[in-house]
Amino acid sequence: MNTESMSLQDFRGLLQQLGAGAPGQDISDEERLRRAKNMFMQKLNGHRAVDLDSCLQCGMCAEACHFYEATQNEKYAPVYKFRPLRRFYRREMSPLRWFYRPFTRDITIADLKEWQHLVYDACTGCGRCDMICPMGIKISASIRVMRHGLAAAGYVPPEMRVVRNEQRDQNTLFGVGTEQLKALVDKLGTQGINIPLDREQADVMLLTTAVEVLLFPDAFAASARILNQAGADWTIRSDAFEAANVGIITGDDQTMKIAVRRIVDKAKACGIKTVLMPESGHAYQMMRWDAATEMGGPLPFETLSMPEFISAEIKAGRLNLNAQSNGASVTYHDPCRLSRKGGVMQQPRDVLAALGLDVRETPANQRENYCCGGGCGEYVLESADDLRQKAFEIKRREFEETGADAVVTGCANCRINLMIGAENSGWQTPVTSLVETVAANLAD
Amino acid sequence: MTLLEFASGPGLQWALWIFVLGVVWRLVGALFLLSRKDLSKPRQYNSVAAGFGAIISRSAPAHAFEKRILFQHVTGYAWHFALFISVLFFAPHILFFESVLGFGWPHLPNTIIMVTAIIATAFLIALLVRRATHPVQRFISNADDYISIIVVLIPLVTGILAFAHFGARYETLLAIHLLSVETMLIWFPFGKLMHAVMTMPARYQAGTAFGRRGVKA
Amino acid sequence: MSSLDAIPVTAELATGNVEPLLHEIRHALKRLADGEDGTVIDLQRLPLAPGEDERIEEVLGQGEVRAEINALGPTLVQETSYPGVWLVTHRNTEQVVVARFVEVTHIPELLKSQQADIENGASRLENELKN
Amino acid sequence: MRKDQFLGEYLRMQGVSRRGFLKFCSATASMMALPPSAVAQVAEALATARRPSVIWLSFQECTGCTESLTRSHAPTVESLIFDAISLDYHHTLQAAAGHGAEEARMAAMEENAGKYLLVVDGSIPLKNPAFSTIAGISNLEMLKETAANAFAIIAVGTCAAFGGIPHADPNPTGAVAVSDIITDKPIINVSGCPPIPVVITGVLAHFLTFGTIPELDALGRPVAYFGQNIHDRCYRRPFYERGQFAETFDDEGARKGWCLYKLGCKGPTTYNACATLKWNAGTSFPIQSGHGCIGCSEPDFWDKGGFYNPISAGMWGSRDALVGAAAAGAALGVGSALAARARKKKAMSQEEA
Repeated sequence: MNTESMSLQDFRGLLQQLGAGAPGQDISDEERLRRAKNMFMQKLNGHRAVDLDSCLQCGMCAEACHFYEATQNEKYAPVYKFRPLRRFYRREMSPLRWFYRPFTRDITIADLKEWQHLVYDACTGCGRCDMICPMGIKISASIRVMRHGLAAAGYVPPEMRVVRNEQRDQNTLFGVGTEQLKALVDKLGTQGINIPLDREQADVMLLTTAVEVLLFPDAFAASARILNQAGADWTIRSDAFEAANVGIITGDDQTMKIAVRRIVDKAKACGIKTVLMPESGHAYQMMRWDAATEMGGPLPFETLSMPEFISAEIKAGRLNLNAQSNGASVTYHDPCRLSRKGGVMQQPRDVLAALGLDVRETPANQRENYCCGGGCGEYVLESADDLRQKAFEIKRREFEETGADAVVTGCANCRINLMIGAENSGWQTPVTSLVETVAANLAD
Repeated sequence: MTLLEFASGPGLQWALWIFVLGVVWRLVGALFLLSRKDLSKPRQYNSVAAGFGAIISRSAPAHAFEKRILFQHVTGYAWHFALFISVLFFAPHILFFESVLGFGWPHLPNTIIMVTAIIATAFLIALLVRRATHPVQRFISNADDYISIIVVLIPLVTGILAFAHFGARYETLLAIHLLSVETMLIWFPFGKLMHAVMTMPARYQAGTAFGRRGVKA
Repeated sequence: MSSLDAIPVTAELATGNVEPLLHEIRHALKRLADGEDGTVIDLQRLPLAPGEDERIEEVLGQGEVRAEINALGPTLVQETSYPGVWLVTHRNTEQVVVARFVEVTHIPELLKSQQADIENGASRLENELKN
Repeated sequence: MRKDQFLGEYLRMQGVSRRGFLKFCSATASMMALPPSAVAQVAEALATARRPSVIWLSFQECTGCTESLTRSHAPTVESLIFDAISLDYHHTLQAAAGHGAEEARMAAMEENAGKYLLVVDGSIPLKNPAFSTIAGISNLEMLKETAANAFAIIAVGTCAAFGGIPHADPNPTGAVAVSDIITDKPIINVSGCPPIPVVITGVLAHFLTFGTIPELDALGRPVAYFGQNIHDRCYRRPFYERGQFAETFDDEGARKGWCLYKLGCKGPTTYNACATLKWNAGTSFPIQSGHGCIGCSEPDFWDKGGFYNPISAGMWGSRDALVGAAAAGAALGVGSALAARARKKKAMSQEEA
């Protein structure tokens, strides 16, 4: 099946236009600095304090970072990416702040400008460094606080700023809103794919993303077909379908909460038992692990990623699959937010194995997998193009080691990024999605 | 009051007071900043097992990282191991601990301690050189990193000299050795030597955070 | 057997000073053989464990000459089994050892009659014969 | 012996042969820790040495030092040294008593002004002059008076050298050392409780031989005897290196003569010649007889944390103080965290406003 969609070329064109539309910001330097510090103060807590106080400065984290490995630029050592936060902590929040203050330089506007590159362009928040740290420090969590501080100070890169404002103010992403989803649902309906749009009550609520609607409608269609065959009582709401959350990506709590609340409120209203996340790593992290805390209480539904859902349905015998016997091989790229940050590592492998595919592992896999190189919205940043391409070479090397026929992943962000990398370097191996692979093998 | 009397009397007392006060202050102060409770529904896990599991598992790097950090990993272990042997199993040290803790334990022959102390010193110097030359380490290092190495290096060197009766009279060397240990104790809570205390809570919290997501920390 | 004797105290000791001392003696003897000056070693300046004194004597052994000087207490001058190596032990009138030397020489100075004593003896003999 | 007589001449008159004299010189050189090659030099110097006057004052002391000296190996070669000096005043040894004794002291001081040696044993009480007097004269007064015209002072024993046991905490008499009072004369500290007799005579022999005072260490002690610590010269040192220690006074290690470090031996910090010269005519010394060195030749040896506490044990204060420090740390930690959290709360409300 091949639903007509925007080409990758066109999508890349769209990304290149993004930054130009960024609104200007009229904030004084003092105010920016005040806001950044204020945000640091809000975000620093016991966990971060223990992390910041236990760092050995051993620099091993650099060895886990794809950007450092690709460039050998010491500035990309993960530990360095939250240096201003550490300085702020030492001066303002540390138990021994009275001692550190005289020896610790205050953060400046120049620091914020410098770190914009380090935490947006040169960090995808993949958390691979978290896995190498001998102290168990969650480096990516501190870098995330850096993004929060910079976002508060108005240092979100222009492309991201545009997309964030769009989600916050218009409830659309890349121009995709209710109408666009409805149009796609209609189109898929003509292809015989029944999508129960906007039901008032259901057990399962499927979410999708603007990127799927625009670029990967097949993935959306695949999810629908899988749900239908599993016989799920499901729906997708045209007023609350967007799983992507630019708030969490940029470090903007206001946008993050607006976007999450839309879904949570709707799920509650519709008596939803399971919110099914599309192939989007950060969206899964948001809904599965962060939403309850951000919303201030446990959620009345469970959140599942597609691999978890499909794996469970296969086990329950509700999915009828044509297991392949031609010995085709694939390698699975673990999206960071699904794997080491989400705990979904075995399920996609089980699913691929159930399809009869020869699943090959890259040398670094699962919790130690290399980042696609453009996660956490980083792929929209033009300023990071070179960096991303260098990091892609690591992925390419890893994939080639496996000799697999195709790369399968469970995150549209990873998929786009790998596709762009492949296109730029003329790499031919196809990059596809897990749900599409499953749907292609559904026995009708 | 001689130097040795100062070093083994009031000097030691003050150093210990500052050490204990500072360590507890910094540890409690950091933990008591508290964090929001994670309200997400955890995967099936045992938080205590996950926490202590990480304390152990983080002692060795994950497979994919092994080769890239081999030097640091090996030297780090060799250095700490040699240091602990030298500190904990040298008969005069045990007598010191016994006087503080009220109990002692068996010691190793001095010749072995001499070897481990020299190994520890050599590795620490190697690590110091690496810090000063490796692009990443040199770039991220600040005064604390160097001070912390130096304040540990000096007790090692003075300890070896005192043992060998080399360079000055024994009681002078012993006093300098004690004073250098006291300097280390005083610096401990302020610098990154604190990692010795923070390792446990840091790894524990990583263990539980990953554990609730069903990921091995 | 008294209670003190019941405590078995063994001396399995070695300061490690015996070997170097014997080598020092060897070197000194070599020099003497080569026609150079003799050497005197003060044994009381060396820390020795109980039994090591005896060990030195044992190694050096007994030679051909053994002389006793009676002046301010007895002094034993003894050639060891290595000619040229002498053991000189000075005791006071209470028989307590006051000094102990290894002399590497042709003949210890003290064995020779001293010029002053010879002169004194000559005059005494003269006086004796006069009377 | 007349005071203007040479020592060599005196000995010859006593029937001592030249050979005997040479033996005496050998023993003296050995006693002075001089190399055997120096015997000729010693012989020459001693032969023409004149008999010095010595005044011996005893203050707050136990007479142990005098006992040590006089009971050593008399009559011996050392006794000749004493024969060779004119001991003009020593209230334990002299025959004269009362006013006669004091007159002898005054006479000797006058006759030998600037040339006599002053030997002192015992410390001097400063709190109250009446704590220790001789013939109604306070120790302080007598010391000042006698030291004024002395050539040099030999402080015999740890009391005279460093204050010793009377000086031990809480020092009820305000006892001080000779060097705390006399600052304008050369003082040779022959410390030890008591000092090794040979060391006392060795210093006298040195003065007799060379007419000078020997080389001294930082504490005013003759380097020849106090230059090395007991530990470095101890025959049990190899056990220390091997880590073989007696744990108690009746265990296997003690029987085997292992190192006494753990039982509080102060050998490593004590400078004296016990390990080589030994005691009781070279028979033994404390470590050899199974007890650790108590460090008696060092200042304040009585107050160094106990004879049976190992040197490396620190005086770390009380457990309570450490618990107190921990409690204070916890309080400060909670306080600083509370303050930080209050600021954090303020920051949050600011943002909402």
